[in-house]
Amino acid sequence: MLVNSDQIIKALVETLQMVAFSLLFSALIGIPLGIALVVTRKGHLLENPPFFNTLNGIINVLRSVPFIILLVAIIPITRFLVGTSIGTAAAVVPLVFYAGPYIARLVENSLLEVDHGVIEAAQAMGATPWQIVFRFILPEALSSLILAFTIATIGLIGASAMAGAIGGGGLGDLAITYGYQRFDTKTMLITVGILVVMVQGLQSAGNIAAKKIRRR
Amino acid sequence: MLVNSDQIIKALVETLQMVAFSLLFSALIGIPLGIALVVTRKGHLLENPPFFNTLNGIINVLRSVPFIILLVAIIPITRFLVGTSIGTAAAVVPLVFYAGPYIARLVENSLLEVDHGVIEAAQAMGATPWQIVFRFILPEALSSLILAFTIATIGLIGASAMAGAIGGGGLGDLAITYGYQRFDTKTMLITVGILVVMVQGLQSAGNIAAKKIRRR
Amino acid sequence: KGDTVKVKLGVSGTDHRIWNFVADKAKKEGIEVEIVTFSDYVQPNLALAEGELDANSFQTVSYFNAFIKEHKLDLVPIATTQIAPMGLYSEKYKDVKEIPKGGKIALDNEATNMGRGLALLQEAGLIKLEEGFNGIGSLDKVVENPKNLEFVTMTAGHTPRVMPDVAASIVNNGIAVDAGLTPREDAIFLESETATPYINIIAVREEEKDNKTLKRLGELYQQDDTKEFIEKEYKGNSIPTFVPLSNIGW
Amino acid sequence: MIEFQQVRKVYGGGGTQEVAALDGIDLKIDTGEIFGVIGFSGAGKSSLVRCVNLLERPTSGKVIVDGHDLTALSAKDVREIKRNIGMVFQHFNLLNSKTVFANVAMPLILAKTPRDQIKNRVYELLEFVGLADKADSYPDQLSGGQKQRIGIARALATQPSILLCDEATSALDPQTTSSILQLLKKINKKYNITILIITHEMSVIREICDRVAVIEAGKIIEEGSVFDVFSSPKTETARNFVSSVMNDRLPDSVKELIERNDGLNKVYRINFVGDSAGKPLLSQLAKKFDLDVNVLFGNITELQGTPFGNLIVEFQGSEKEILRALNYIHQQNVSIKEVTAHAS
Amino acid sequence: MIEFQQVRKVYGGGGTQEVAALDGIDLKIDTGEIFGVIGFSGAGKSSLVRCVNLLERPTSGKVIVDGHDLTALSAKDVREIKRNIGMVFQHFNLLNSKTVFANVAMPLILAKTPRDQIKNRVYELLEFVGLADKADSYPDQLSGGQKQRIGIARALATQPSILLCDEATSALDPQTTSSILQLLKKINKKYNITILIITHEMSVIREICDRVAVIEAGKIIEEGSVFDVFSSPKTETARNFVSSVMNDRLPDSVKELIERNDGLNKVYRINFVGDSAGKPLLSQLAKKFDLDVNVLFGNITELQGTPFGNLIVEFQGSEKEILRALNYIHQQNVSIKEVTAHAS
Ligand SMILES: Nc1ncnc2c1ncn2[C@@H]1O[C@H](COP(=O)(O)OP(=O)(O)OP(=O)(O)O)[C@@H](O)[C@H]1O
Ligand SMILES: Nc1ncnc2c1ncn2[C@@H]1O[C@H](COP(=O)(O)OP(=O)(O)OP(=O)(O)O)[C@@H](O)[C@H]1O
Ligand SMILES: [Mg+2]
Ligand SMILES: [Mg+2]
Repeated sequence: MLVNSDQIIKALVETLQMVAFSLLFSALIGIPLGIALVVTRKGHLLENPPFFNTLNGIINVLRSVPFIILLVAIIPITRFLVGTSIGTAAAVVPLVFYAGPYIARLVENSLLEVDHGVIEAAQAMGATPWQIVFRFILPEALSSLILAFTIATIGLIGASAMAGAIGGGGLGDLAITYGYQRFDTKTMLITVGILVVMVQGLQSAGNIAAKKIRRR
Repeated sequence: MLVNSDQIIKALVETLQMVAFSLLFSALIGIPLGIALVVTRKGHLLENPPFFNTLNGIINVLRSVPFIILLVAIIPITRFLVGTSIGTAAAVVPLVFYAGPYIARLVENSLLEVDHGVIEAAQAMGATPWQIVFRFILPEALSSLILAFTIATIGLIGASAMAGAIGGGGLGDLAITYGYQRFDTKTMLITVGILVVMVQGLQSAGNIAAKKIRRR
Repeated sequence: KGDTVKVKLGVSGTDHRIWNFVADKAKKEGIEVEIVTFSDYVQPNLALAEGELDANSFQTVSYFNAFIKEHKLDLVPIATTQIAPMGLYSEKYKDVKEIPKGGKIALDNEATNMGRGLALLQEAGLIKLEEGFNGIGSLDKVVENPKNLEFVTMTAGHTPRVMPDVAASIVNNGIAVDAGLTPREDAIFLESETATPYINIIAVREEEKDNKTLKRLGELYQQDDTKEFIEKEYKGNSIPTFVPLSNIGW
Repeated sequence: MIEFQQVRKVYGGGGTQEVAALDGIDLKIDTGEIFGVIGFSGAGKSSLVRCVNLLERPTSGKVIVDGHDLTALSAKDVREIKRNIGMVFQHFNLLNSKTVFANVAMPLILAKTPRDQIKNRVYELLEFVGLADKADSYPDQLSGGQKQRIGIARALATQPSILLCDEATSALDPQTTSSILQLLKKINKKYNITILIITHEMSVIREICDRVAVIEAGKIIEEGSVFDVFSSPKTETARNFVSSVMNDRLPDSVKELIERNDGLNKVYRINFVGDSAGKPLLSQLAKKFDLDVNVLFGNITELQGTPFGNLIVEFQGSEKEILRALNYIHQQNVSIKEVTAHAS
Repeated sequence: MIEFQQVRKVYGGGGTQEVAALDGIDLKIDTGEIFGVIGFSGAGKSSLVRCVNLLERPTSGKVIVDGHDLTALSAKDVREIKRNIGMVFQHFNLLNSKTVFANVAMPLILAKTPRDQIKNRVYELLEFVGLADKADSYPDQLSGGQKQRIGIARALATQPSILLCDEATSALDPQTTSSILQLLKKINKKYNITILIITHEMSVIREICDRVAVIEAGKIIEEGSVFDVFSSPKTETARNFVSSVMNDRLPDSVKELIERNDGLNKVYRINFVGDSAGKPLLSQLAKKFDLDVNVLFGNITELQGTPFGNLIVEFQGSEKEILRALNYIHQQNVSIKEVTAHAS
């Protein structure tokens, strides 16, 4: 084995940092975007076709660009935001650009499934669009949202491996550089093993939480 | 520009082939798995915790492995299935391994949102689990499924760019190898532009179809 | 005219210029070269060993040696091609000596390239590697690091892009050229031209090492017009290096 | 006050079939009134009530609430008005993700009511609808009628000045219905709130409405005080609705009796309205004339405090005596009509 | 035949509060019978009916359908039995993604009925529920009552031998209700199908049921033929339900009259059952005794072909005469009871 346990622990910490921070920021960006995609579409609360089309388009563009290219394309932004384009912190920026629009789509899909009757009840109470979203639509979609976020987080873990490509480090990077490029099967197995445990834990937590909340 | 239009057209065709075939096969795998994840969970039609846990676990493992590692790990399978481990056809296999479990999760999330009353109506009619799934749950979830598949297909386009690692070719690979590795901005812009158009078209089609089907 | 013979040749990256030139020559002799492009350095060797390729041409002999040893592959080189000197580049400093204590050095994370980079840094007097360094890079091979440099590893394509964020980057030749750098002028330190481990080769399966077609391909590569083509196209940033295999230890 | 001016609501179009659910509605509901709307299934009742809080935007025409033309107001102003309108939905529309407590509390939360006040108010409402013990349950743990009661509690939470009830008691048993209607009447009296009740149950109309409109195929075909509509329905539809609670359709046994009429007895329908019900008419007939009066069937009830009803009676006696008796009855200002085999 | 043996159904547990929705139900419904179940909201009616097709699995006890203990059968056998059971859901449970036609056709499709037969049958059913013109609409384009009618059509599609109706007419106006009930009665007669009707509307029970059970807090508290329960309800709950249709609660005007009793008049409730209603009792009283009889309020109707009702009458006359009259009435085998200010 070419790596020692310290390196693995360091990589684990890096992965956790990358995923946690990028999840946080992409949720902060993706949730409002997803909400906006829902409420500005035709026939909805704040119908606004130009806004919807623009937003929809931007998200599509971001979703079209292969990750590695996205990573390079936004280096100036990354540098502006974190002061450098390398390292774990810098990896968070492209991950957010990758996961933000992705989460927006997942959120959009979940929110569209909310029963229209509930929204009508909210409108009848004179709730503001803001209240309708936060007091009615989001709580009603919560269970589906949790599963969507589980899916997105696992996707982020995968993407974080690629972010290792720019010196972000992390378990995925360790698996690739040692396991894949240096044929260090043991390192690969260990790192992938840790990833599997993480994903398994995450998915189980997501399932349990979603089940608890889903009132059916 | 380092590439000519023939190369771009070839890459476009490769991308379309890769995405179309891998979408086809991952849907063929992902939909049944997604259905199985729903109906075998606790309290559902064909409750079967051991089966559910096994399936859930396998999907988690596949979802945990970074794509590039997955690509290598399944080379024997690829070779067995397509007779070679390189080229566009060979790229389809790891893409299916990547997208199949992913689609399963998206399908799972969509199906779980189907109104329980409809399932009860089906049960009361004496429908078989098979009929319940195909005649009731899937049609009711169709609109959400369409959006889920739109999300998955766009994800596949992104992943197909990585398939360049095994000589799969395609637009994403062209963008990466020329745009990224060779600093050929023009090629990158053209290829990404084509990808954007593809994604935009796909998403619009998805939105329209989902809206048409969503009876709300 | 006899039947054309097909040869499947694996390359990595996108630069087929030389091979397109060679393939044109080969075609006239009834050899049809199909170039298969890979975007990484692992698959072309594995595919060759499995018989899915007839030859590949993308790697240095050093990488090749390490790879076949690790994987116990029966591959052999049949000809040398060129050498592309790796360099140390910096946006901030004009000389190696100016690199400050604790400065960051961007390095390709791929094993042999990293080894090559570390060797370059040793040559530049920045660090010292362990006794009998085998050219396979990993950071624990560094035994002395007086400036306490921090090494940041990443994919090769990224090393020129992060130059604003680091003290200096070690950049592969091909990538440096594509990134708009001129190794001979811009590098603050360049690999010596005789770095034999980094001579590139054409590799084939052992049992085919006497295959006439493949041998002929090597010969076509080593002809003078190819040499002129390379020198003209690459303006000295890629140096045709046609030496006997024995020079590189085969 | 709620006023409809030439309101039309057309669903569909653009490919799908057009349905004119409301077809030129003119209606005025005064402040403090309890107004009922009846009509067959699909007549347009829900569409009508949903126009009052703009859940459906009228295709044309105006809906004026408290002097404001809703369709002309800004979204913000409309919201302001809606805050003052409570609505009980036909399909409940509860939040499945929230407890019963949170569902009822929702309008109060939206209105930024202080927390402790919310708690008191919600328990008061739940107590009233008899579901205080279900405060922590979720809607999917409730029976149909329980859900409906939560919907009612929610609509009342903010003490709105207008209450819209779309089949608010359709899932409730008579007692629960009655207690809910009593409450509505009480708050109507106490706070002078306007209540618009959509229902297909005439008993609901009878129990609490002041005025009633009959809607059919998107048009108001009859309108008037409950007493007028019940005592003299002008349209066939209204008559049908009235008879559903007045129980004045002849049962088969009576029909048979009429059919095998032997000439010696005749069957009459006597309508009592107001005072006339108070007079011992039947016994006086028996005393004054040589005939027997037999009550076959019928119903005397009270409508808005006035006795009201009809009886199907059989007069047994000679034709002459019966004629004399009829004469007498006419003098008493009581409406009487012979029932033949072919009329109902 | 449907038989419940000591059926208990407990919801919740494991953290949440336990609710015993059914608490030891014993019930036998014969083949070809129309059986009604009434009860307050939340009494357990839906839970009861949902046990018949195992939508709820009893916590304990047995549900026996056509001789098979459902809880002991394999899933496949249960499905086989369910194919023969139609169900109308309280909340309709239509497929939103399918047209009205497809919704009604669904049970036929499941049963692999040939395509052209499906078409005929579905249009026949839609015609019947009055919605043939909505065949291509989607459920979200329907009114509440229209949805319910689709649910009814769907339940009848395969001509099941058992029909379960959970508040199948709660969203329908009286006429539509009546026509649906007539249809149920017709198919019951024609195909001898067993119908279990859950309702809170006593008028539904009165109109078509043979027998009725009253459920309260998960227990059957009364059971009997419709006639028996209507004419002599044994429990307070049954009495309440009966009075909801029999209109026998005293209106305020009558109560006032009783309260300001001046001693000269007395108010009685006379119950007519069967033949006694056919006699000209009141007029004979007037003739035979020196008193005036005034019908204040009341109701005579027909129950399963038998006249049945009660009248609140006022006797005006001397105490002696009234006593004599009462005596006479008792001899006629008619039940009479004085109404005092404190009894209802
Ligand atoms: N899934 C559930 N979890 C917990 N409690 C439940 C559940 N379903 C029903 N209950 C409770 O069981 C009792 C009986 O419910 P049921 O639905 O059988 O009543 P019902 O007689 O049909 O009433 P309604 O006329 O209002 O429809 C109610 O108190 C209800 O709250
Ligand atoms: N969204 C819609 N799209 C198309 N048609 C509709 C829509 N909503 C209602 N309709 C139609 O409009 C008519 C009136 O519907 P509405 O819901 O107002 O009836 P209703 O009087 O409330 O009936 P019910 O008593 O059955 O609830 C019906 O024929 C119905 O099919
Ligand atoms: Mg309605
Ligand atoms: Mg119920």
